Amino acid sequence: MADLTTRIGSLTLRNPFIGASGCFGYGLEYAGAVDLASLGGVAVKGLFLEERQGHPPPRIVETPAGMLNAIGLQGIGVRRFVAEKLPELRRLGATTIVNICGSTLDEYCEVARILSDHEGVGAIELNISCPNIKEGGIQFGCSLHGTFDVVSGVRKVTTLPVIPKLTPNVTDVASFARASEEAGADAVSLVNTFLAMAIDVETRTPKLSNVMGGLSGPAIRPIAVRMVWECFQAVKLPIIGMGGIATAEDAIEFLIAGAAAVQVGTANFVDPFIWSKLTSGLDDYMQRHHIARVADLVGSLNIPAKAHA
Amino acid sequence: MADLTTRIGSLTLRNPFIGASGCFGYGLEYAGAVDLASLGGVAVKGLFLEERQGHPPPRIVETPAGMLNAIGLQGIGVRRFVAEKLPELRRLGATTIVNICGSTLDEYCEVARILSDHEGVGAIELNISCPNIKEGGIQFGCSLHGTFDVVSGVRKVTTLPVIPKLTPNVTDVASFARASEEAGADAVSLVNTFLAMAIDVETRTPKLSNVMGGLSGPAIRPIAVRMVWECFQAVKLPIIGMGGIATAEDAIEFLIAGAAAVQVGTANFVDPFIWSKLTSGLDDYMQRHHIARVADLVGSLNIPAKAHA
Amino acid sequence: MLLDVAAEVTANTQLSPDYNVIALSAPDIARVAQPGQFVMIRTQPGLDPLLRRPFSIFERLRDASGSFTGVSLLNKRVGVGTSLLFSARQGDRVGVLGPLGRAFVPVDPPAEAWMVAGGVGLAPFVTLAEALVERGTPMRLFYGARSAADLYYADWFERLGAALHLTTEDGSRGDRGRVTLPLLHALETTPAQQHVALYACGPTPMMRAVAGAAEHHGRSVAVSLEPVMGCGMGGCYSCVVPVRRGAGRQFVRACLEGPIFDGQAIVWDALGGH
Amino acid sequence: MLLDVAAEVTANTQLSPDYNVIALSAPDIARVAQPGQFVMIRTQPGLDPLLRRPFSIFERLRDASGSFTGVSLLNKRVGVGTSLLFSARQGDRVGVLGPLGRAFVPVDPPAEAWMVAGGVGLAPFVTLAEALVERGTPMRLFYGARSAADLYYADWFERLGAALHLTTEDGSRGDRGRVTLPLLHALETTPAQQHVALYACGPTPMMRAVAGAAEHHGRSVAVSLEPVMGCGMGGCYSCVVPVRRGAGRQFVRACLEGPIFDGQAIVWDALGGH
Ligand SMILES: Cc1cc2nc3c(=O)[nH]c(=O)nc-3n(C[C@H](O)[C@H](O)[C@H](O)COP(=O)(O)OP(=O)(O)OC[C@H]3O[C@@H](n4cnc5c(N)ncnc54)[C@H](O)[C@@H]3O)c2cc1C
Ligand SMILES: Cc1cc2nc3c(=O)[nH]c(=O)nc-3n(C[C@H](O)[C@H](O)[C@H](O)COP(=O)(O)OP(=O)(O)OC[C@H]3O[C@@H](n4cnc5c(N)ncnc54)[C@H](O)[C@@H]3O)c2cc1C
Ligand SMILES: Cc1cc2nc3c(=O)[nH]c(=O)nc-3n(C[C@H](O)[C@H](O)[C@H](O)COP(=O)(O)O)c2cc1C
Ligand SMILES: Cc1cc2nc3c(=O)[nH]c(=O)nc-3n(C[C@H](O)[C@H](O)[C@H](O)COP(=O)(O)O)c2cc1C
Ligand code: FES
Ligand code: FES
Repeated sequence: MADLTTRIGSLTLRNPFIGASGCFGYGLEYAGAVDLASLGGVAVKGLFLEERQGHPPPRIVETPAGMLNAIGLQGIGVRRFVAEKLPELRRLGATTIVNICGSTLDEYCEVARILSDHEGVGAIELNISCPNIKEGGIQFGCSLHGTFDVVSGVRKVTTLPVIPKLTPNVTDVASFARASEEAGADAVSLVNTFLAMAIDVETRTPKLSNVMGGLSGPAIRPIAVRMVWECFQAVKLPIIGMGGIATAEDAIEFLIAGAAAVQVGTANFVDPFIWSKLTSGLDDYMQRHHIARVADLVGSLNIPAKAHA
Repeated sequence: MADLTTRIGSLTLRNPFIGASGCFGYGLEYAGAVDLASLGGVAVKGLFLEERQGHPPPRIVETPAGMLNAIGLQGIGVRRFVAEKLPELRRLGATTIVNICGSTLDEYCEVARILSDHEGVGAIELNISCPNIKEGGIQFGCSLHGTFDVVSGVRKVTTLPVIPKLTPNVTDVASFARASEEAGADAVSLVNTFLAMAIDVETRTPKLSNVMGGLSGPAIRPIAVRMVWECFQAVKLPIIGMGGIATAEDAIEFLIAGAAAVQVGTANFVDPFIWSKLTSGLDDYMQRHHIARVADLVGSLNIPAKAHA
Repeated sequence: MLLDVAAEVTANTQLSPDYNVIALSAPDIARVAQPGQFVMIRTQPGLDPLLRRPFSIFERLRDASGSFTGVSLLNKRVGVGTSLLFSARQGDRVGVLGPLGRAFVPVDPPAEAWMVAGGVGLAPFVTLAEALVERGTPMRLFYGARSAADLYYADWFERLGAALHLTTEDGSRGDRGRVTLPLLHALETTPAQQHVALYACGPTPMMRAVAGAAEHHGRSVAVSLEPVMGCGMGGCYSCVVPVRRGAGRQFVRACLEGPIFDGQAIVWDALGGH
Repeated sequence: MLLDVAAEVTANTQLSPDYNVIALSAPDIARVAQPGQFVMIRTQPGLDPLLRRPFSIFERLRDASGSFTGVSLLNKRVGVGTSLLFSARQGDRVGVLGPLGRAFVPVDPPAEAWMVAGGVGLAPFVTLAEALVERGTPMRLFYGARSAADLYYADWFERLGAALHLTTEDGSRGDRGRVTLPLLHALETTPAQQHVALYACGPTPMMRAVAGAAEHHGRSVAVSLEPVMGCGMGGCYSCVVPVRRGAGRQFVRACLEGPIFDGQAIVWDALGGH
């Protein structure tokens, strides 16, 4: 068995595989399918300060090799989370990454503060990239200043690792990674979903009640891998990569592109038993290629000189 | 039979279906599969002033519901095109849209001038969005000023319809449609491919010789539809929509989102006989829904008031 | 106990141009399945289609010796996934994840159990009927379809001892019209002191009508809803249904708190989707 | 004449754990196919896999009365598309687009035709051999594989009158080692005035070696290359092969100007991909 541990700032993960935020409930929903302690981490559904109803259905629609979602960040709010979910996650030995949202900078900070006061939070993932709600922080995530402000603001109020989650809906994602680094982030995670839409041609109405939604799944993987590679070249921060990972080979592609860990979302819907396949697949690969540690794989892409260009 | 004609500025197309640039050779390659005169138009492979070798293979790689390409704009150059290809395209009754590239603003203008001097060019599509070559105009396509300059520059040297082709690799594609409109474009076409990459995990090298390539095919359709809808709300210009169209229903989705015509690229590789299926599918749909003219379908998306939001 | 089985298709019986019953070898799922529970089906390997599709467990299959061999699905062809299941061949493999969701609560005698099924909505009632028979609970099946040819398994229910109230849109069998007609009649002619538990599955308008009629007559009704489901496990929040909570209402996940709901608790006006 | 046929799989003969011959009912394509031409195969409906896969036409199938019934492919399982073809079942349908590409030019007697095949590279030679037999051209088949079990159809060529020069990596049949060994020997022992046309298909290193040997002995060789092909029709420029043009070289589309090329014209150093 190769050494699958990987480090995200001060946090050491058992392996690089993390349940993606919004695709893994609060983690506990999957305790019957997988031992949460066997995962690298569990990124819980995005949390605001207060409870949220989210958008009316239909909230998802399948698209070629992907899906659109516009859940609208339905959630129980951070206070109920720390009271009702966090203790159980601790008991089960999960490494919990809490994905947080805010309508204002203050809300991000307040949510972060509350989380910092409780045992069992491994890291805070700043959702500044949800494409589905106006006040979902996307106005922060699409502006370099906004990104800098949220990250540095939250940085001040917590000692937990702070991981801004970047949107792919920008011209130059690497610049947002840089802004995050300058603002004191411990890592960056990418990508969130691509803003997209689907139309019912019979009714000529949008298929989602929210009109637009976020595209996820294997369809987006080649774009996400490119963005991870761009960020890897731009910053020293550890990167949590995601976007369409459905097999160990897909995950390895992200590691080679520069991700120190990966999140798996949509594929977990299709196969909630995917996690053991991912770890054993990575282990096999590393042994076959005589790679001792995940760190030796991270960013190991080599680009041949263009022989006949 | 419904009236399938549609207008792109001064140009009237027999139907909304155009062979996408770079996916249809110089059109003539497909004369054996489809009567070119039965198409709405033929957008030929991107042309520089001079011949180009393009990138070494491998130039494409299949991805989930899509493909990456980094052809590198191999081409015969505009002079050989007007001499060797254009006359035959005319003879076959094709409505020819010439996709042009330039390393400099002057080159775009020179290519446009040469085309304007020849009979049989229906419109000029400005490729300012090829992600695969540094000098492929992407530096124009990713900057609002660059876009404005190329469009207004070419506008001055030709009376042919000028159609800048927009890149999706930007934060706000609608602003590029606006810049094109202000610069005097007759229409805009979108989307070009999404910058992406794929890695061979066994060799840990990129699967494309060019490292990165452009993602096309059904995978990107929901993002492309969203961008067409955004542009439709932003400008009065006719829009040529594309990105992952593989069925008549897909094409209708673009028309409803605001496209006056569509291009089909990757799907033509899979089914070179797709064109009659597209036209008959659209005709059936329009008759079933009692839609007399394509114009009545364009941008007809209706967004229900959020009942229970 | 959650299972994911790469089940072999052991039989595919086409009942009509768009209905079929597909038998899947998944004994372990059959063993633990409760009435009205569902499974998430991966109709084909690969990425097209990508997501699983939810299906009620139709029958729990047994061999001659009575031990479980698998489950069957009553499938109606409406799109890509159900078309693949419709044309599946013996020996094909489909992924079966389950059993999932809350089960029906079968009533005990002297209460009567009335099942109201519209079209493919019959699916969850075979397992329920078997549970009711064990308890000796008197059963009625109100069952509506397009025409006689679409009233599948009616005779099976009759053999089990259920009183049948059949309707067809074309009147080719039973009463002509909606299944709610005989139901309303029965509700009106049944003395209030006779305890009756209603169970309904079918098109949303039908279930809504049944819930309304039941409420009017002071009867409870358990409805089996069919929202779009991305995961079936509580992970995605796609399957939410609006239910009354105190004064207001709340979106709850049908895959966890349903698909069986108290019909009176549903805010039908806000129930979008399917 | 280009055709796209939704062909039924009429037979699938598995020759080994990774080789099979799949028969497709596409009479019209069989009728017009020339030696060494290829087809683009859509292995399955839907979007996974998305692109067609190129395959040499292996056999042109005839019924008892001698009229064409379809084509067969010699398939080697290497990835998703070829795996689907490997496990395809009778009655399945696959899309067959073709025939495509330039054909072999069969030589006439007294010239001899030498075919050099490595593994699945045998595929284009059945149709070539039939054309050569019609002309009465003397044939030799140099054919290398992993082991005896992988030397498919060798006896078929022998019955057709071809002189066999077989090699296997494990020596289980014919000479042990590379197929280029007997070829080199034959080239050396054949008098220069005997006109010989070489045809080669197989792994790129093999074809390159054959081209080198042929050049060394002043013989021409037609190679059948296997670049990745996105469309097979000249639309995408993905399949380019570097060929000498005057002083320099040029990327030409293998689907239009190939897949058969003059081995001497290829710039082997610049031939990437497969
Ligand atoms: C708990 C539950 C039990 C069900 N039991 C049965 C059953 O026993 N027999 C049966 O034939 N059908 C049943 N359905 C409906 C069945 O899931 C859909 O018909 C099926 O998902 C359609 O998939 P498709 O690919 O053919 O259609 P498509 O339109 O191609 O599917 C596109 C997307 O919409 C979803 N979708 C489309 N129609 C429905 C629908 N009516 N309900 C939920 N999701 C839908 C699909 O799951 C998929 O995600 C059940 C649904 C639920 C929620
Ligand atoms: C003109 C021509 C004739 C051929 N004839 C035969 C034949 O008779 N029998 C046979 O078994 N194979 C033949 N091949 C090779 C065959 O096309 C590939 O093995 C096949 O495309 C692999 O597809 P896959 O999905 O199994 O592999 P994957 O690796 O999953 O395919 C991924 C992509 O790479 C391409 N690709 C992968 N390997 C090759 C390859 N060796 N050559 C070209 N493209 C490749 C695929 O087409 C696809 O686009 C031929 C190729 C060409 C160009
Ligand atoms: C249904 C759904 C809900 C999601 N909710 C959130 C969320 O609350 N917060 C967040 O940061 N990302 C959310 N995401 C994005 C995922 O975490 C992930 O970034 C994206 O889906 C790409 O990964 P994938 O292709 O593996 O799904 C959601 C994605 C889906 C599909
Ligand atoms: C192989 C290939 C080559 C392309 N070459 C060009 C080109 O030369 N000029 C251009 O503007 N777009 C080019 N494109 C982009 C297409 O015209 C189209 O914008 C894109 O593929 C999306 O459409 P699709 O999903 O239908 O293929 C190319 C696309 C592919 C797949
Ligand atoms: S289907 Fe995903 S939460 Fe219910
Ligand atoms: S395969 Fe597309 S040009 Fe040759």
